[in-house]
Amino acid sequence: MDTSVNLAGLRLKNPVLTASGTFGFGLEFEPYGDLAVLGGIVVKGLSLEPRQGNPMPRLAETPCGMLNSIGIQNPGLEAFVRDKLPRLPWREVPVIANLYACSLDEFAELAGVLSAEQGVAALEVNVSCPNVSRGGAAFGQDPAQIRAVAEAVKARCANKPVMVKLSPNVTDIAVCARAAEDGGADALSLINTVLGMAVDARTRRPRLANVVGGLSGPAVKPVALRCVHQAVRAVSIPVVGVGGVCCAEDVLEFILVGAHAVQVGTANFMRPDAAFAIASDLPGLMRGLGLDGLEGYRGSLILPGPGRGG
Amino acid sequence: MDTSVNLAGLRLKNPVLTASGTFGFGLEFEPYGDLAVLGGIVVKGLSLEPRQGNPMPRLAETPCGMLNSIGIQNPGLEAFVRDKLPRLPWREVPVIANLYACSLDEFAELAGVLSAEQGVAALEVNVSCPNVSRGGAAFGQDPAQIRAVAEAVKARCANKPVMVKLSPNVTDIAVCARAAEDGGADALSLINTVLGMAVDARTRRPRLANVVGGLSGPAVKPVALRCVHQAVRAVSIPVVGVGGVCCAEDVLEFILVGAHAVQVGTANFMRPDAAFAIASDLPGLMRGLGLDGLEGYRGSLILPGPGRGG
Amino acid sequence: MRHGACREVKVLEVVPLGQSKRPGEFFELRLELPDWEAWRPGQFVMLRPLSWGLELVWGRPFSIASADRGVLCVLFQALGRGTRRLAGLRPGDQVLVWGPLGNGFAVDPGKRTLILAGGMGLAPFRAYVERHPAPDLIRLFFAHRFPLECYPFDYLSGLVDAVRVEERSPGDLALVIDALRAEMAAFDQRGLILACGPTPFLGTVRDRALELGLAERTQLSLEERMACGVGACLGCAVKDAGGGNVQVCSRGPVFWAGDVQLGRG
Amino acid sequence: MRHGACREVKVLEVVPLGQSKRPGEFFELRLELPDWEAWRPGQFVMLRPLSWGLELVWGRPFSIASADRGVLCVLFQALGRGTRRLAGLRPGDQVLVWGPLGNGFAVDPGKRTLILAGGMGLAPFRAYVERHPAPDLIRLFFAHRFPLECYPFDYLSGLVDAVRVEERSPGDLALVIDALRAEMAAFDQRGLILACGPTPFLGTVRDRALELGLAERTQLSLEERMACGVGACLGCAVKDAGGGNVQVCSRGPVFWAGDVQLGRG
Ligand SMILES: Cc1cc2nc3c(=O)[nH]c(=O)nc-3n(C[C@H](O)[C@H](O)[C@H](O)COP(=O)(O)OP(=O)(O)OC[C@H]3O[C@@H](n4cnc5c(N)ncnc54)[C@H](O)[C@@H]3O)c2cc1C
Ligand SMILES: Cc1cc2nc3c(=O)[nH]c(=O)nc-3n(C[C@H](O)[C@H](O)[C@H](O)COP(=O)(O)OP(=O)(O)OC[C@H]3O[C@@H](n4cnc5c(N)ncnc54)[C@H](O)[C@@H]3O)c2cc1C
Ligand SMILES: Cc1cc2nc3c(=O)[nH]c(=O)nc-3n(C[C@H](O)[C@H](O)[C@H](O)COP(=O)(O)O)c2cc1C
Ligand SMILES: Cc1cc2nc3c(=O)[nH]c(=O)nc-3n(C[C@H](O)[C@H](O)[C@H](O)COP(=O)(O)O)c2cc1C
Ligand code: FES
Ligand code: FES
Repeated sequence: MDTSVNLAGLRLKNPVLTASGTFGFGLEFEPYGDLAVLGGIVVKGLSLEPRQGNPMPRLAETPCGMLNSIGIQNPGLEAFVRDKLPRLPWREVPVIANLYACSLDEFAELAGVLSAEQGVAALEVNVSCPNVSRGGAAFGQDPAQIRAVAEAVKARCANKPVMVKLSPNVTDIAVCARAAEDGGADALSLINTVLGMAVDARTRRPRLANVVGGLSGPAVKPVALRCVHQAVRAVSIPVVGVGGVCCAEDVLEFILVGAHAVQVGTANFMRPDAAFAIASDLPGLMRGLGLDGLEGYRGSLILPGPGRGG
Repeated sequence: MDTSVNLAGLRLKNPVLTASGTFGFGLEFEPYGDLAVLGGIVVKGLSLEPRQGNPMPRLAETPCGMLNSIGIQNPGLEAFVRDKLPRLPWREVPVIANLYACSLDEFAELAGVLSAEQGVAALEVNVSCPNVSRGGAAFGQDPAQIRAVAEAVKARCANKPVMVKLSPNVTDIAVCARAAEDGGADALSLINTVLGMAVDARTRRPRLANVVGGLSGPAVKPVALRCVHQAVRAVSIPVVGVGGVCCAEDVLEFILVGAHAVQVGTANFMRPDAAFAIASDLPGLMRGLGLDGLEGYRGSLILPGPGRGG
Repeated sequence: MRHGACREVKVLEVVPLGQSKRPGEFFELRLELPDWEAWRPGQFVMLRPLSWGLELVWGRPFSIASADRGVLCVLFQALGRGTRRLAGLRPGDQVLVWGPLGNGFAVDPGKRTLILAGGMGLAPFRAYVERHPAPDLIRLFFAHRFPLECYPFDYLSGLVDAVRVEERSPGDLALVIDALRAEMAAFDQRGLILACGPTPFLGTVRDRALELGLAERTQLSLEERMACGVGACLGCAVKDAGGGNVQVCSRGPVFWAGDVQLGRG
Repeated sequence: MRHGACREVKVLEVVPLGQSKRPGEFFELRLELPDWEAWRPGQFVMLRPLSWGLELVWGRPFSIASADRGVLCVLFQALGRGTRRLAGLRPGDQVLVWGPLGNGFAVDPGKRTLILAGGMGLAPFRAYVERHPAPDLIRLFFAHRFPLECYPFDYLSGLVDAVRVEERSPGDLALVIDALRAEMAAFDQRGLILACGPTPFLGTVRDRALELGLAERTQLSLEERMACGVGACLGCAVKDAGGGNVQVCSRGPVFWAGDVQLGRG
């Protein structure tokens, strides 16, 4: 069974990556599976300086999902390169660094350092800093900013694929997808979390100290599938599907609508061996469906004829 | 216990309305409860002419939610006024007509006829026709169009409250809320469904013939609460919360973030007596929380001080 | 039945059927009977166990297989998320039941009645036969793919004149269709024909009824995906003769063969 | 324990505790013991019954109350959505267990050990006392709000020198605090103090430990909302002495009193 995927030049043994912020630095999950069976590991978002993130509480459970407002708590670029990366089995499994910054210069600096690291196979750029564009709209919601970030990162990372991670909290995801492509992104990943909120009717308080947070998990899978469907039609670079992936069948659903690979996020909390199990269940499921590879299956969604629309 | 609410001049005995498209014309639910115990009934979307809606299948179940692409199947304005309205107990429970059209003129015409009907207590305007604005963005995603629709409807309906129902599929719901207010809306209701999609990995087909559809149910409640939170801060007209309301506690959550009332949608499918049960559970829950009315509770969400923000 | 049709009842028993042949697939679910005033064979119920929480948002529709002496029975095949969880219910578990829903089959006690059932489409006819004033006038034709133990056929063949065809391989389908067509041709033109089964099965019945001029004596019980079961969501629409949409749940599930179109679009 | 720490095990028994006083609230859950290589009292497990499907996405953390002879026990109070469903589990139901997680309490077999437990905070000390090489050196102080039958206090008081204070009304809180402070003041300065209970209870212990210069001999077992339990989601952070965030699940749940700040912000 051939589960391998070529993601913008990056060879993955299978399409099952882990989603940033849900798999730590990979090392936390070593007791639960062999990291080398994964298609790739996207590590927690990294900023130039260490960040404490938002105040507690910053998690809430919701029906078939969860909200988080962690706020990119991370040890910073230097500590990652010094303490985490060397301990990861990056020769056996591609490690993708997730970049978080609030200015083009910071993004460029992060990209310069990380792309020079042998252990980093690709970069994923998280464009959702809420306070970079003074005008009001957040970074990842403004196509011009998305394009500018892609350009800034790509300028410092010619040697490795750059993946831009898009927010679903926009009127038109296709416009954002094209902006990233125009900026030189080699791939897209989507979706990041859906903006949501939860409150406690008794204490009269928001369940997150930050009031709003990002919704993830099975609840958002329909939104993610729709966004991927729209994005693959808008661009010619590969797309990685993220949002609610919990089992091997979910992987195939994203590939069916046109994704090259997927990322497993919240499912890692449902059981810490989720990503490993999904990667190992995939070949059997493919066999059951009579597939011998993913190439022919990708994007093979049968759309109704024009007569049936609207 | 005083559960009554004044919604833009409309007196509701309690804040529990039913959501358009999920409660038929009310009559379907008479075997399951006394319609008169409800705060109000929002009936299925009405267009000038009868509509068949979209091709089948047009429903799919998703984790803690569902997708629909019904496409406003309805018997048309005339049949509603002739066959449905007279059979509804509109003297005992406010009946709110939900308007659907694809041009300003059609909206105005619907508003003119419906606002003249004694049995119609208020209008709710559904601004999500996907093909009205030639430019590409759908109706409900373009603030200028939202404002224009509100103006067109309000011009023909001076005597009764007009509520504009907003789509969550936008970058900035506050801008849309203000557009509706600027256009003269007396109230807002939100959210309509979240754009989503589901596919069958085996048959390789979308689960909806229309490919994409609207996500509703408990899965979207966090999105709805967030949108209501943002909208109440953006406007001074009352807001009705819609999305995932399943129990009396959910009602209070929406009121806590600032809603005047709520609509019960998908929960009516989870059990046909849901709306009645929610309305009848509310006073007991309020008592349990030491409330004697909703006025003081509404919008009393305790937000963290500025020192704690992001 | 105002204010009376949605009830939480207890599971009395989940009885596996045909386990030696198809383990874990066919079941008889026995529930406390809600305080119904009346019901008709061919009507159905929506079932939603309380243990589903918020995850599965819709009830699931099942034909009433019997409703008697305090017990409501449905027969089901565990196929998907919902039915597999139904199979795991245990005595005492709470299930929400709304119904009886839909219209039910016509009954003409003085005439011959031909029942055409495919697979689990046999379920409503258990009730139909038990309630019929003159079962000796009924002939039952049953087509099935799984072992007979999975269905209430043996029981029914003790009550009425019954015949069956087994579809062991896809090639047998032609035999089933031929037998079905022959049954209908041989049938007393003044009686009733009642059919329930998979959509292609019903399509064959409908075509044959039109061919033989029996459309006004032939009823089809349809299946569609359902969310509400009460006519409100408009999710279960089929095309009527004029091309308009009608809800299977509230306007059916039983239709005269000439009044609906089968197949989607 | 590589590749070995996440297992589906069966429920052996759900034993209600103190039912006559607080019906349906306190339980001992007995599970098949996963194939652990080693564990320490004070460590915890994440539990997620397979029946939760996709609705409740997180496991729930519980202290190991014992893990012996093939049985893993946790003691719990049914408070919210998850714990109420745990109370409804039946023998044979499948539960996902990952663990043992976190660090566990210090053991100093040659010194006196003072245990300070508030409410369900007693649970990990059942394991601690059972595993301790010299239980006669242990003194247990227990503060509780619910009837004694709800907790394993009687059992533990047969093994160690135990004293308790009941908080019957909010006014009793001052009594509890005074008793707690007195226990700590009377304690052998060279021993260990181990505390587990509600955050305000731990706050009192921490303040007193700092006052008495016992912070380096006092351990606190903290509780935070947890999603992953393995240090990855960063949802369970508390502030360390320097104001940095540390994860309770992977760097705790047991901390030296001087190493963490309590209360949020
Ligand atoms: C009026 C009526 C009577 C029925 N009577 C019986 C009966 O007596 N015994 C029996 O075994 N089955 C019966 N069915 C079919 C039964 O409702 C479905 O098998 C069941 O809903 C499948 O649910 P699931 O969650 O296991 O499947 P999934 O595939 O997981 O369900 C997903 C969704 O699709 C719907 N769905 C899937 N298959 C069908 C189907 N064949 N028909 C309608 N909706 C479907 C489900 O309701 C559900 O909402 C009846 C259907 C209808 C409409
Ligand atoms: C290390 C550790 C050990 C624990 N040991 C025990 C034990 O032995 N016995 C016992 O009864 N309880 C114990 N708890 C508390 C127990 O985990 C919570 O009571 C339980 O998670 C509540 O879940 P729920 O779904 O019923 O509550 P809900 O309020 O519905 O839960 C919502 C969310 O909040 C979280 N949450 C709610 N209350 C708490 C709490 N007090 N602590 C942490 N998270 C909470 C839940 O995990 C859940 O994710 C422990 C907690 C931790 C962190
Ligand atoms: C606790 C948590 C932390 C996250 N942190 C990050 C992050 O640092 N950077 C990022 O790009 N996405 C982050 N995400 C978003 C996920 O990578 C993913 O896009 C999202 O959760 C949707 O996928 P899921 O439904 O599979 O979880 C985080 C998500 C969660 C739940
Ligand atoms: C089957 C179905 C049909 C709907 N039809 C309409 C409609 O005709 N007009 C409208 O404004 N909203 C319609 N909606 C949206 C609902 O009124 C409501 O905004 C949405 O479902 C979110 O609420 P919920 O999560 O409580 O269902 C429909 C929703 C569903 C599920
Ligand atoms: S199932 Fe809702 S209208 Fe038929
Ligand atoms: S629970 Fe996830 S880091 Fe502690």
